[in-house]
Amino acid sequence: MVSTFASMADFLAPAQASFPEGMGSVTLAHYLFVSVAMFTLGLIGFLTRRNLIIMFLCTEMMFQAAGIALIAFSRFYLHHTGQSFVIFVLTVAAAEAALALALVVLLFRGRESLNADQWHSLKG
Amino acid sequence: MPPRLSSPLGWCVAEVITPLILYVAVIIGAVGVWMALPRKRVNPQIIGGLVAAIAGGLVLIGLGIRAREVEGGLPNLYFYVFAAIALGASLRVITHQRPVYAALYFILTILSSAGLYLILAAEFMAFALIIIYAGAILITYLFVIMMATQSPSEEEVDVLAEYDLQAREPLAAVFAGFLILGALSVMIFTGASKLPGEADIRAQAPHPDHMLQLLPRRVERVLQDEGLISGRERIVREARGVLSLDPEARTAVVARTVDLDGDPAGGFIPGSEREVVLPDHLRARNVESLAYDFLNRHPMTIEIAGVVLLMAMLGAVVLSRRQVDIDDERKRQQAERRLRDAEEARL
Amino acid sequence: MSESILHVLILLPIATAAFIVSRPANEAKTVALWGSLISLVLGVVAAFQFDWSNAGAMQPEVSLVPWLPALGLSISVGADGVSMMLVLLTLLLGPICVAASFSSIKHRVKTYYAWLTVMQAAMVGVFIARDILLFYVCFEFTLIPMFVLISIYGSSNRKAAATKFFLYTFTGSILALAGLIYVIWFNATRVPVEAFAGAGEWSFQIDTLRQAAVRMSPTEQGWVFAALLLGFAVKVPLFPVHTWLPLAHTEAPTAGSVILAGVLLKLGTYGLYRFAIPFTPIAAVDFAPFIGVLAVIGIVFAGLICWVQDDVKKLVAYSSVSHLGFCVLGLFALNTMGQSGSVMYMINHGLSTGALFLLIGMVYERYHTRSMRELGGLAAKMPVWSFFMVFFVMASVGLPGLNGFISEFMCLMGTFQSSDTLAGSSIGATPGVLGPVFAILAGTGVVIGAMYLLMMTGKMVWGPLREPKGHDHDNHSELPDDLNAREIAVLTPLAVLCLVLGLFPTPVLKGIEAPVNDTVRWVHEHGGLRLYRDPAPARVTELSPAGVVTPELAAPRAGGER
Amino acid sequence: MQTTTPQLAETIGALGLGAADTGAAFEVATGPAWAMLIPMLPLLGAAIMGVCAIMGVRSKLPAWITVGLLGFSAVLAAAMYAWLPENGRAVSVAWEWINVSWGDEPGQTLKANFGFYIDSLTCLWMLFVTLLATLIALYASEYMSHDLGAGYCRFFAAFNLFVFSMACLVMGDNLLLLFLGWEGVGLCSYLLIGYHYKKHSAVFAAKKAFIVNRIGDLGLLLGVFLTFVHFGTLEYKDLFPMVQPYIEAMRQGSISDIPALVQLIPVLLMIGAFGKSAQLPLFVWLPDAMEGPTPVSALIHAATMVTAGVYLIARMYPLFLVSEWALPIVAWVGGLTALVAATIAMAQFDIKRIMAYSTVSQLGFMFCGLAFLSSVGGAFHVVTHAFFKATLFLCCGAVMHGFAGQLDLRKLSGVSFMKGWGIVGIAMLIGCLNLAGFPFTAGYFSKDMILAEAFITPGPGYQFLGVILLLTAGITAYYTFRVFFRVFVGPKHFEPGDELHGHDGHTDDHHEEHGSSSHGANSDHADENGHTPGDHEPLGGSVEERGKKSHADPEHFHPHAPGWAINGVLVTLAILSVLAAALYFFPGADKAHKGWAGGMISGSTAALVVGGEADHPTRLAAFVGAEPEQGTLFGQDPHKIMYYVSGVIGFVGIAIAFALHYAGRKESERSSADNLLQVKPIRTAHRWANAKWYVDELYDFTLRKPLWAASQIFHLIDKLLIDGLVNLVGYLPRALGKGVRPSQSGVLHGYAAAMAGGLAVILLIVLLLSL
Repeated sequence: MVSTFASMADFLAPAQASFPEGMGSVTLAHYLFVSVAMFTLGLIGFLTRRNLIIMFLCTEMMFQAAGIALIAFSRFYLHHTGQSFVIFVLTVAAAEAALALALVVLLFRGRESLNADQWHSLKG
Repeated sequence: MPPRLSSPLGWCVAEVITPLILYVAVIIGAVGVWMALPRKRVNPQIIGGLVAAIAGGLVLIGLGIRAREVEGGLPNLYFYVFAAIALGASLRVITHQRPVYAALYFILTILSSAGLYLILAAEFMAFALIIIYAGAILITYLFVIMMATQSPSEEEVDVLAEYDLQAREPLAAVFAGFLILGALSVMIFTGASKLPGEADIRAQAPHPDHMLQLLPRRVERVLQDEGLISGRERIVREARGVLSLDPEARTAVVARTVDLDGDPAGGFIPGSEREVVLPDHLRARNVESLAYDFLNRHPMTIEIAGVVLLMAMLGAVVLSRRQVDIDDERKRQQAERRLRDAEEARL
Repeated sequence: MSESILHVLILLPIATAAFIVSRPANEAKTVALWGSLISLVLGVVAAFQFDWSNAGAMQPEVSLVPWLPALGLSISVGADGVSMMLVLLTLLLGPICVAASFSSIKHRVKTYYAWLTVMQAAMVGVFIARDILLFYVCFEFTLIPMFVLISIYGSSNRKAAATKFFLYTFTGSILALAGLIYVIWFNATRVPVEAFAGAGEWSFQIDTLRQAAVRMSPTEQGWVFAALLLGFAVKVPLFPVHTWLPLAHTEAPTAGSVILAGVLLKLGTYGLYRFAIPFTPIAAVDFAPFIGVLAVIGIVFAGLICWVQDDVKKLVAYSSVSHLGFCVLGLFALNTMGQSGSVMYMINHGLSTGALFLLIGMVYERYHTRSMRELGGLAAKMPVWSFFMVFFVMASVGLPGLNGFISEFMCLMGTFQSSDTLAGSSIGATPGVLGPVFAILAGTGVVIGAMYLLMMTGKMVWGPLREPKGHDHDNHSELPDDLNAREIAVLTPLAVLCLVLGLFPTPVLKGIEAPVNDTVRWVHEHGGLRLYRDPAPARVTELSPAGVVTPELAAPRAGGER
Repeated sequence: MQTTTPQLAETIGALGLGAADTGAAFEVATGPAWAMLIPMLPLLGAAIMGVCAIMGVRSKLPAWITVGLLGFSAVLAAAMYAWLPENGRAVSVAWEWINVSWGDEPGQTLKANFGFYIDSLTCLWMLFVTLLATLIALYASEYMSHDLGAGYCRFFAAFNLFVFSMACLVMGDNLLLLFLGWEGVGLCSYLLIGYHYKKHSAVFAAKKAFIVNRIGDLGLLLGVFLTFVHFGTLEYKDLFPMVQPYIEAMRQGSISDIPALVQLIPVLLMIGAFGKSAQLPLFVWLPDAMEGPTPVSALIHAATMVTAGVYLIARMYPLFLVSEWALPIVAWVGGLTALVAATIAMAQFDIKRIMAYSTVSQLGFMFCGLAFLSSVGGAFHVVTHAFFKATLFLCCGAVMHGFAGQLDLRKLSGVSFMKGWGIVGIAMLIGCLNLAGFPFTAGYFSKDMILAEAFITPGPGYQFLGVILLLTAGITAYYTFRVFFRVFVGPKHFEPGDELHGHDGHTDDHHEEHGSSSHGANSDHADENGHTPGDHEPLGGSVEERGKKSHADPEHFHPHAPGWAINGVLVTLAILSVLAAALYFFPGADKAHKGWAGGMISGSTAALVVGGEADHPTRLAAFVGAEPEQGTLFGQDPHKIMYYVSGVIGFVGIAIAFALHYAGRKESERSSADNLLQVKPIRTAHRWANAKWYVDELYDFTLRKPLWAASQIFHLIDKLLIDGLVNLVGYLPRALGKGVRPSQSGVLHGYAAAMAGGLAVILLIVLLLSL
């Protein structure tokens, strides 16, 4: 079972054993670009959408963008810290999601609406 | 990987085309996304989406040309597939008017990112992402969206909450966003050449298979399966339990253990060492090196992560403890009253 | 004089305050009175124990209660002639203030007397502190009781007055603290250990710091002096920073005003005398003309403002600004005559202006107005009050035979004779930086003083009887028309002291003269003034960062050594 | 002016000035202990008065105690004079007053004891001060009888305090004690002028007197400072020996090597003298001081206090001589004051004010006497003037007391012929004769000594000054007898003053404004309740207006003649004024000293220079040798000539007064002088003189109003500028806070947008930098 799994991985990407000459054409810049693009979309989403949950979704997207960049660096620098760091990114994202959603539920129960503009009682 | 500019023609192509393409792509992308954002008026969302996709494609092709120019060889197809899906889905997340669909598109983004992870040979993380992220976090999102989306009364079935229809100050947001994108991507471009070259990476990075020295049981089991070592033979342990195994030459020193049932702790019979060549498929897998790095370098961070999660859990429990059991009718009145107050306040 | 009696002098009022709080409200009055009387008696006992022949030296010789040895913090107390006099003044005003506020304070009696007594401790602490720590703590602590007294027991817009008073003086004293800390730091780091006892380490002792501060370069001394001056000038109210005083006085209750005028203003001048001048003599000499000008402006400016005042308490408040202008002028004359005159001034001003505030308070209790327009000609109705008013007005105008004249004469004389040009030709002059011009201008203050104080007496005491409209004849407050026995008992000691100090000032003068002579000698040696017409000792040469300066002292005159 | 100084120096040299026996002259014996009693007794008296006031004594006890104590101190003064002859100078120290020292060098100790310096000058002054004080106290015991009780005690307490201060001033052995006495008498004059404190004008006059005196005292104080700074001591016994070298330098005629500081000292002391003795610049307070009860005017503002200035100059005479400018200034100020005061006195109608101005004028004479190097003349005039001026004042007081406060000479006539007023009339006549300088009266002799010197002492413009003084003597004679002829002789007529119903209390609240000459204008400090200086028409207004105002019915009012006390005092004073003339002839120790006063002066510091004025001819001889034409007057001995000249002038003055005010005068209201007023120039001159040459208004306009405006401005500056700045510092943080507050809008998107914008900017900056 393990070997079939290994072969699928090889199919998808030549095992790490050999340096990624094969995929030479896709450079680190590509991944970084994807990550930045996703981050920007997340940011725009956060800024434009009024719905609280979608806003939190966009933050999750930003987390995800960071994850891609981390993995890309880990891969191109042959250093696994990037990947382990993604785990921490995930934990933070999970924690944030849990809290944010609890908050959203609370807010929703208070105002029966998810519109972010309704809550500005923290005005200075 | 840093492009090696072999021919002058290559140089001018790389210099002239790609930055230009990049800027054009960024602008087109901005316009596309702006059109794609949800609006009350007839919204050319789809066209926007297409335009954004084109822009994304342009950039990726530009990257490809640049890479090819430098590297030669067909770009790895799968990267582009996954990248396109990821960006497209994430675009839909922010442009879709119905929150549920936004969440679903986000799951698609996560899946495509997992694909990218796989290309980057981070299998464990890819699947972890799918399991934790898509599986757990986004499902909770869906729960909350379902719960929080006002149940439409009978007559208007698919009325959308007013706040979902209209994007908020789209122009400013898009401008700021793509300004950041433009800046970052230019940085990537110019900076990429400054990253350490392949030779430096190779010099620093340990041999990919050095992990094998630390996995005694797995290596010995594979050797036994291949029949290369007899029952009592074990790989000789050097200091602190490191196996005497040479990843470069892919050989290992094996010796017979004193202990009858093969426990290496009891020591080895001197003189019984012999060289064994490792089979080709015996490689350090990603999970093992990741686990080693994860547990060995960041023990403290794990603890903190644990605490963070505990806090989050506690927070969530506390926040959602107050069960205000008021019936829907009064809830709606409450909401209306608050809406009216909000209106007056704003005026 | 043993160290323990000084400790008791600080702790007793605090104990009394605690006792007041514990007792029921109606007993607060008597407890406070007895507490302050006992501390007065103790003060007198201490005065007798004090060795007046050697008044110059701090007594007791060594007094060190280590508190935080690591930081060099210790509580050390000691008093020389000047501090002893000011302590006696404070302790005298204590019972007087308590007795004076029997009839005026009706609500929240316990807090009032508790705070009043605690302030007593703080003020005594300031005068007998021998280390910067105790000095600064007490110096700051006096603000809180005063703030409480004004903000709770004051008249109409007391809140504004109290806050302004507190913030203004507080910011000032922060600057002073900065200056002092710089000196402490300088002593700890820049002065080599073998220079003198206590050099080179973190010590807060005033004597050690004095010797260290003198080694600072003239620019450093300039900055430290500026900081100390600003800090203490706010408290003195020197001219430009005086605007808090009239406000605080008009709003403070009678006893508050008496304490404020009697003792709190003296903290500033005492600070200048004890810290600003000895610590940075070169800067003191350089700044003296500037401060002289400020003092003279203060005298004339505040005097003329008094003349156009309608509110009698504001008038007396501005007169304090004008009077303390003399005091500062005397201090910066940098000669024995001037400085002992200014110390005498601190005592005399405390007595006469304190009495004036008491008198105004007594009228306020009866007529509830301070405006000279509504009220006047009280001689007909209140002859005893009028006698005291005329007596104390004459004391503060500086009529010879009463105490005001002695100090005013000595300050002006000190200013007149302190000029290098004169010192060259005339034997009576001393080296210094002020001179006849300052004395003449300040002298006009004497005439202006007569003008506004007689204007006030002319309106309040003489002339036909004018009573405020609302005042019905059977005056509702239980106080009799003229002064009752308690009020007379409060005023008589002050009156007797004014007369005695006016006719027999020698014991006090001799007590003050020894410490003042030492300070003046110290300033002249280190400040570059030619002392007693010797060849000018070279100015303390520039302190090279590493090295220490050995000030070439001209051998003090053989005869001059006392 | 420069030319005269060598002459001045040479004259001093010629007079054999400067004590040849420098050493012996200054050693000071220790005085008798009882000498201290002279000032201490009045102080004790003041204390007793205080006790009486507390005990509420309503009898005349305070008066008798005062008379007793002052009488005893007068006896002691006489004993002191008797004790004096054999050892010249003595100091007796009561206790150590101020002692500040900062070294053992000569100039490094300021010592001022409560010590008493006894020499002939002190005795001269103390004799007439204590004597007059006792007599006037006796007089006051009756005069003040109508407000027994608190007022009485207060009056006599101040009275005693005054005598104590005067004693300290005169007997003090150092300048500081002199200054104590100086301000002490100022205080007592403040208390006594303001005795009728219910009257605004009295309170206002008291304040004015004190403040004008204070200005003078400031000059004196600065003089004291300069003396100490230069000489290093304030005590006479050390001070005068140190002045001797300068006198020697003066004798050698080398003015230049006397340091300027020393020459400045007398100028400063002079300011104090002018303030106290009401000379020209600072004389405005004396006429207003008449608000006080008459005994006060008599004692303080006629006889004793005002002579303090003369005493100061006499005591500090050595200093005055060494200064090139001091004596000429004194001469000219004295002369001008005499003239101005005399002209004003001519035009007044209130007899007490006339006497006040005459005092100012006579003081001018005394100052001239001192300035003309005849301190003997000055001192003798002080003594004689004290007695006859006291008599005149007390007579006016008796008239005022008897006629219910009536002082207007147009309302009274023929008083001495009324029953019981004979003694007052005779005393008044004797006083007037003395004042006018009628031949062979005391005033005549003392004034002559001064006038004669005017013409023979070299000094800047002294001759012209002599002429001015002669003119003033004539005017003095005129106005003195104008009073006598208008009030005391002529047809009997009287109208009650406005204090008619005042008998039940010296002043009661609704005492209507006297409206007399107290114009309310004043030199420095107008009273705040608006005495507009516009009231110029002659006081009192017409008869009808007066009649209407006085409520009492004029018919059945009958003046009550003075009692035994007043008459007794008047008789004694009249006799003393006559006897004073004898003093001129009373042979002193030796004939050379020009009578008793000369003897007294020659023994004191004042004479240290004038000594050797042996007999008249030798001095003249000395002169003849030097500058023959300038030394004589019309070729003969100046004194002999002056006898005749001043006698003639006296007669002329009296004759004019007689012609204008007595001959053919039917009723008290009009006199032949009034028809003179029709002539335009005389009328305007009369109006100006009556209004005191508008000096009060001048001071008010030039000093008081600008000072008041400046104070208001200062008050504003203090309130707005300085306080404003402080409040501004308080306001700044709040304003800043208000500005920043809107940025916290509470809307989530706002914050997100801000973050995004910030990120974009940072990235751009990094990008631009990295290019």
